[in-house]
Amino acid sequence: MEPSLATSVGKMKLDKPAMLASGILGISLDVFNRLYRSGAGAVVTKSLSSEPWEGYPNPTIFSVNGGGWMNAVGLSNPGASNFAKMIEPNQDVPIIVSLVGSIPKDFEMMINEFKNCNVTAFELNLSCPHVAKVGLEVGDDPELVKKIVTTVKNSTTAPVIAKVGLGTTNYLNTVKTAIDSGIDAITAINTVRAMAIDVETQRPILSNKYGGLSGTPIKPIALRCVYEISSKYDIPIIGCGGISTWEDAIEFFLAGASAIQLGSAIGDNWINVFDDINKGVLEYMKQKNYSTIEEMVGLAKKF
Amino acid sequence: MEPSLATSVGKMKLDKPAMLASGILGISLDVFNRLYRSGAGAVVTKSLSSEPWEGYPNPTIFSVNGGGWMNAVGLSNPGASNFAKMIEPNQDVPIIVSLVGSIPKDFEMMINEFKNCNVTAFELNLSCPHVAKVGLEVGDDPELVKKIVTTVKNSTTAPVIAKVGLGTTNYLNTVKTAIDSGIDAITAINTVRAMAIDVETQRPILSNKYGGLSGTPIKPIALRCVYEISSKYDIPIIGCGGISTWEDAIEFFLAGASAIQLGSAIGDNWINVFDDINKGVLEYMKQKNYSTIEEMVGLAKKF
Amino acid sequence: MQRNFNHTTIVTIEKVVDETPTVRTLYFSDDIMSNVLPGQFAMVWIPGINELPMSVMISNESGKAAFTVRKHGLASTGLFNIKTGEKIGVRGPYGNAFDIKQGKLLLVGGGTGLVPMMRLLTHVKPTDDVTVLIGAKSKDEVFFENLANDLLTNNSHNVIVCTDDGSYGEKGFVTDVVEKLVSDTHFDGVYTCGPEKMMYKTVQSAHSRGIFVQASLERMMKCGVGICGSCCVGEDLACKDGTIFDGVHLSQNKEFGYSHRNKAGILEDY
Amino acid sequence: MQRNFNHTTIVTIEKVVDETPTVRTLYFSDDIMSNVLPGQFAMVWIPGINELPMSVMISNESGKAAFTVRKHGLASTGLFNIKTGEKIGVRGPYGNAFDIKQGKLLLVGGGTGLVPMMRLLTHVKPTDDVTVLIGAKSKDEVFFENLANDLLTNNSHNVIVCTDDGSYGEKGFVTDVVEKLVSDTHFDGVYTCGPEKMMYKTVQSAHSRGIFVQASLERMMKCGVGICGSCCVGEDLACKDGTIFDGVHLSQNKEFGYSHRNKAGILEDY
Ligand SMILES: Cc1cc2nc3c(=O)[nH]c(=O)nc-3n(C[C@H](O)[C@H](O)[C@H](O)COP(=O)(O)OP(=O)(O)OC[C@H]3O[C@@H](n4cnc5c(N)ncnc54)[C@H](O)[C@@H]3O)c2cc1C
Ligand SMILES: Cc1cc2nc3c(=O)[nH]c(=O)nc-3n(C[C@H](O)[C@H](O)[C@H](O)COP(=O)(O)OP(=O)(O)OC[C@H]3O[C@@H](n4cnc5c(N)ncnc54)[C@H](O)[C@@H]3O)c2cc1C
Ligand SMILES: Cc1cc2nc3c(=O)[nH]c(=O)nc-3n(C[C@H](O)[C@H](O)[C@H](O)COP(=O)(O)O)c2cc1C
Ligand SMILES: Cc1cc2nc3c(=O)[nH]c(=O)nc-3n(C[C@H](O)[C@H](O)[C@H](O)COP(=O)(O)O)c2cc1C
Ligand code: FES
Ligand code: FES
Repeated sequence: MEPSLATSVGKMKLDKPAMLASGILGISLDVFNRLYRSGAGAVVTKSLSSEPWEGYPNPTIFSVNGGGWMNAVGLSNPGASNFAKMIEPNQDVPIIVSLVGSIPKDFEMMINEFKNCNVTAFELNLSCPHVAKVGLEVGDDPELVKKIVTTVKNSTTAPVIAKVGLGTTNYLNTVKTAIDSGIDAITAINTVRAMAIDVETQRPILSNKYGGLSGTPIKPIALRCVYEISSKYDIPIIGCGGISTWEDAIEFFLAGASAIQLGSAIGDNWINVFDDINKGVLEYMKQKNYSTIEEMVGLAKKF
Repeated sequence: MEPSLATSVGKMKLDKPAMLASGILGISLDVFNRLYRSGAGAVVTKSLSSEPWEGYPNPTIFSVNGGGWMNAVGLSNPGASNFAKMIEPNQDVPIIVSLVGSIPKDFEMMINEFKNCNVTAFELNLSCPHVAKVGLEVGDDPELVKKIVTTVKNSTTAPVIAKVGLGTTNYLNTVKTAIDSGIDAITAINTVRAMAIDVETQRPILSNKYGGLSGTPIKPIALRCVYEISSKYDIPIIGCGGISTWEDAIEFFLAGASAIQLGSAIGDNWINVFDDINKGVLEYMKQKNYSTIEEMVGLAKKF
Repeated sequence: MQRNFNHTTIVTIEKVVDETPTVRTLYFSDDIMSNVLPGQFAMVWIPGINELPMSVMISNESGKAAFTVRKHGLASTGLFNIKTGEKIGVRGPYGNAFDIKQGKLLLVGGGTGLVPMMRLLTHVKPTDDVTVLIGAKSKDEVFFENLANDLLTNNSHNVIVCTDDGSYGEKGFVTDVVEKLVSDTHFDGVYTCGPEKMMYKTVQSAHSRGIFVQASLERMMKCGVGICGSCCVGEDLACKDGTIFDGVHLSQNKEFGYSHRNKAGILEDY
Repeated sequence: MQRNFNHTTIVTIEKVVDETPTVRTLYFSDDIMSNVLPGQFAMVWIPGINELPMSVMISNESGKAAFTVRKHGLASTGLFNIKTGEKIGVRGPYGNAFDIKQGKLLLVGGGTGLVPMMRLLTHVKPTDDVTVLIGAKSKDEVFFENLANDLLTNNSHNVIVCTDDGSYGEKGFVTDVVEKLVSDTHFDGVYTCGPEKMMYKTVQSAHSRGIFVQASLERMMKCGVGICGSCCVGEDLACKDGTIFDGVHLSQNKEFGYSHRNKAGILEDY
């Protein structure tokens, strides 16, 4: 029997295990459709805020000499309300709506905007490393995480995912707080706070100076986080960070992720990366005689 | 006038700005001599403990697909006493002795072992990410950092450097505690906790499972740490993490480092990396009309 | 170290030429940028100010390239004000290239949309018959007319300028001339770059008559490499799938000619 | 994706051959390992157990290679016990290669030190006159004698076995035979790999007579790539500067023949 690429992250079911990560190409329904057709199991939207944000001036993204990408887009987004209207026609695409905010009420209001939309899940961005008062500054504050997760869980029946990253506290505590507050799954990890300086002009390259490192450089770091979380807690995990090949995907499954997200790989290899990963994973499953993704999840933990 | 590569890190004076980082090739005086002749401004020893340690079984080091190196050597070292005897004959080489331990007394005893040695400085490893009870587990505990730094400062007149890394608390607090306790300089950063899994055998590759990521992948992270520290505190900084070219070196100077350390680049380009960096930095200084390294330190902060 | 095309390379501006009171061309040396394909663009960093997509302008000196910029908002004005000896950053080239047909060609450019047209002219065959249509509001906004004529000395050619106010060349909209030309003559290829309404009408005129036509689209571009999504036009990403699209494709795109996204990603009508 | 030589590649053991009660050869397919230079080694991962440096053994089938391992401590016993169908990891090849002279050659190997000697034999010219000295404690520890003879069928050659107890071949230490041979005859090249005392005497015998000699050094190796420092021999790093050094170099090295470092990096006498 042909193995199946279907996977479930808690109660969230996906046809394919690789999703588009938040913030990458994620502002238009037409593009979501295209990515879904090209093999993504789901798409995560850009992180939406209660008001539209222009984000930082350029340069906001560039490729790092030596590998990977750095960005400080500054969470530019059309705002939850505009965005919700745009995706209202959506029927087919599993869309995970990523939200960013500073207080529980922000999240509650935004979720309300999506009441007429076909939303597969909400992902709470508790981990953007380069915008003040949101993202990591929220994720690093356990009391706030608790309030936000609780509020969000009371505002929707859809699965709610917390996206964590490396901040100034132990991210494992954020994971624990989120779990205790009823979160359905964890996405790990966001970009890692970083910087690059141009030696000719002697300036930080990004207009925001600090940005987030993504892509291949952070893969080994993301993988250890998934392994750490899955070794410590019993919660569905979505692995994210530097995934660009099917081998990377398998590594994350073995470490304990039930599904994965990718962003930077699109900058390196364009959107056929989904199809390439799907094919490679399927081939691997045949060789190893697995019929479902689930069978491999967490296998590396037994050593 | 030919620019000078000499630099000072607080009261520590160096002829050249690039040092060998701790743990790399750092177990024999003969090799230190060779590295010094090949252009290193100083060499940092492997982190020494009060007793000899065999370290973890192999695999302890490998090269990461996609760039960089991962290691969990487990701080194998001959112990402070054996090591001190070995370097007693040293005359010429600026040797920075790296120490690792769990309690203040460990450090005090070790420093005592070096009383007959020509030691340029001591570096306290508060940041190894993969050995229990030492390294990061110490660095993440402010009370302990305070006690250790205070004890060490009372045990020696040589400059004392604290080496920090990304742990489970805010490393900037460790920096602050170290400064408040009288530290002379900060080295940032150590390796970043990471993992790799072999998809064929489905096992973590390192015998210790978790290891530390070094080399190009961590450069943008290390650079932001140097920039963060130098923006916040007035303390001499030694930049470390992924430096392999003269441009990298300049980036770290511009971010606020007065000197640099490198390790992984030796695995990639062998020991002529020191000479290459020295030449490139000199060329840059000529072009930009600097006569000393000091003139560039921290320039990127003005933006 | 091999050059990373996606990482900014710093170049020094060597010469600045005023084309009109609001348009300048800034020349610099860079082998890679000097050899881009017609239609390709670069991301141009104006240190401390912004980074913008810019079509790569030709230079008549080998190993050199240029940007021709119209002073508009903060970013483009920042670039416009760069002086000889100052530094900017470039990364790329990005985007696809015009598919250059042979025979009778029509190039329709407005404003800085003429930049890729000039490079296209350096790629035509001596046997091609080339018509260049230059649109501008008024006389003092006309530029590159001489350059177009110079580039076409060896060709049977015709450079026509239209100004909205009739202060120079023909009076009226360039798109009216296009409609007239394509209804009179068969062209083997029509190429356009400039204001979207101009391109939209040009594409309609040509495509409805079965003439091969390509337009180079402008959208908000933050990354230039297909990551940020800011440049989407329907399901296409202008930076990665384009910037050049042909009439067949464009006639199916519901946003082309009608709407584009602003800096926050909100769809706005033209 | 291009193979990263420094990252482990998993291979499956296809055949296991017992050479002696304590020495086995494990064969596997791998193009890169099948073509290493004589003297080069690999880092061999025995999953769940350890990773060890191993000289790469030849195979008579193309595209294949092998490791010949003596069961000793935990790690080598782990490798020794790998069965057909089981997997190990290999990275490399690492280290430099023997500089193979032409003419009269002498190869001196002890135990698994014979492994690089066998590959060296596949590189000799038909015109070379080759003497191979094999040292072993006793009869049942002798291996690769037939293989050496087979590899040299087209050469003028001589394979001499010495056992310490005289249970097979000549009785006595291989180094005594070396001393005798080099004092009688001029050799164009002497090559040795095996216990360090054996190599030390061999190097002395040859080098003192101005004969070109190379030895392949064994040291504790954790990384194999010149990072960890565990393999240092004086100021040399065996994995990176060697493992092969010539007589001129070795006669200046104060650690060769006398001391090596243990797992903690402490210098110990042989
Ligand atoms: C592929 C491409 C090639 C281009 N080539 C040229 C050229 O050769 N010469 C030239 O003068 N201009 C060119 N432009 C336009 C240029 O990038 C700017 O859009 C224009 O200069 C106005 O920028 P501003 O920031 O000064 O205006 P602002 O006042 O900041 O913004 C005005 C409008 O300009 C547009 N804009 C601003 N920033 C960007 C951006 N990063 N990407 C795209 N649009 C933006 C938006 O529509 C915005 O609403 C090109 C654009 C693209 C997409
Ligand atoms: C370049 C090179 C090529 C080699 N080729 C072969 C070969 O083809 N066949 C073969 O059987 N052996 C070979 N060896 C030796 C082999 O690597 C081991 O040293 C030996 O098998 C004993 O290992 P052990 O762990 O079982 O012994 P243990 O009982 O664990 O250790 C005994 C001693 O073995 C040595 N040793 C242990 N681990 C290592 C290590 N990682 N690197 C180097 N020495 C170590 C140390 O001297 C140690 O004290 C080679 C060694 C080197 C350096
Ligand atoms: C340009 C860009 C924008 C991003 N924007 C967001 C965002 O809005 N919200 C979020 O949670 N993560 C955002 N991220 C982080 C990614 O979702 C992802 O966590 C990270 O890039 C690591 O995955 P990758 O290595 O596959 O890119 C962004 C990343 C990039 C490169
Ligand atoms: C094999 C290896 C061993 C290391 N051992 C130590 C150590 O003993 N003490 C320490 O402070 N840092 C140790 N480090 C960290 C390095 O000193 C350095 O901080 C890190 O590798 C980042 O620099 P790089 O990217 O130039 O290698 C080790 C790194 C490597 C790769
Ligand atoms: S400009 Fe970012 S996707 Fe096109
Ligand atoms: S084995 Fe690590 S340096 Fe040689």
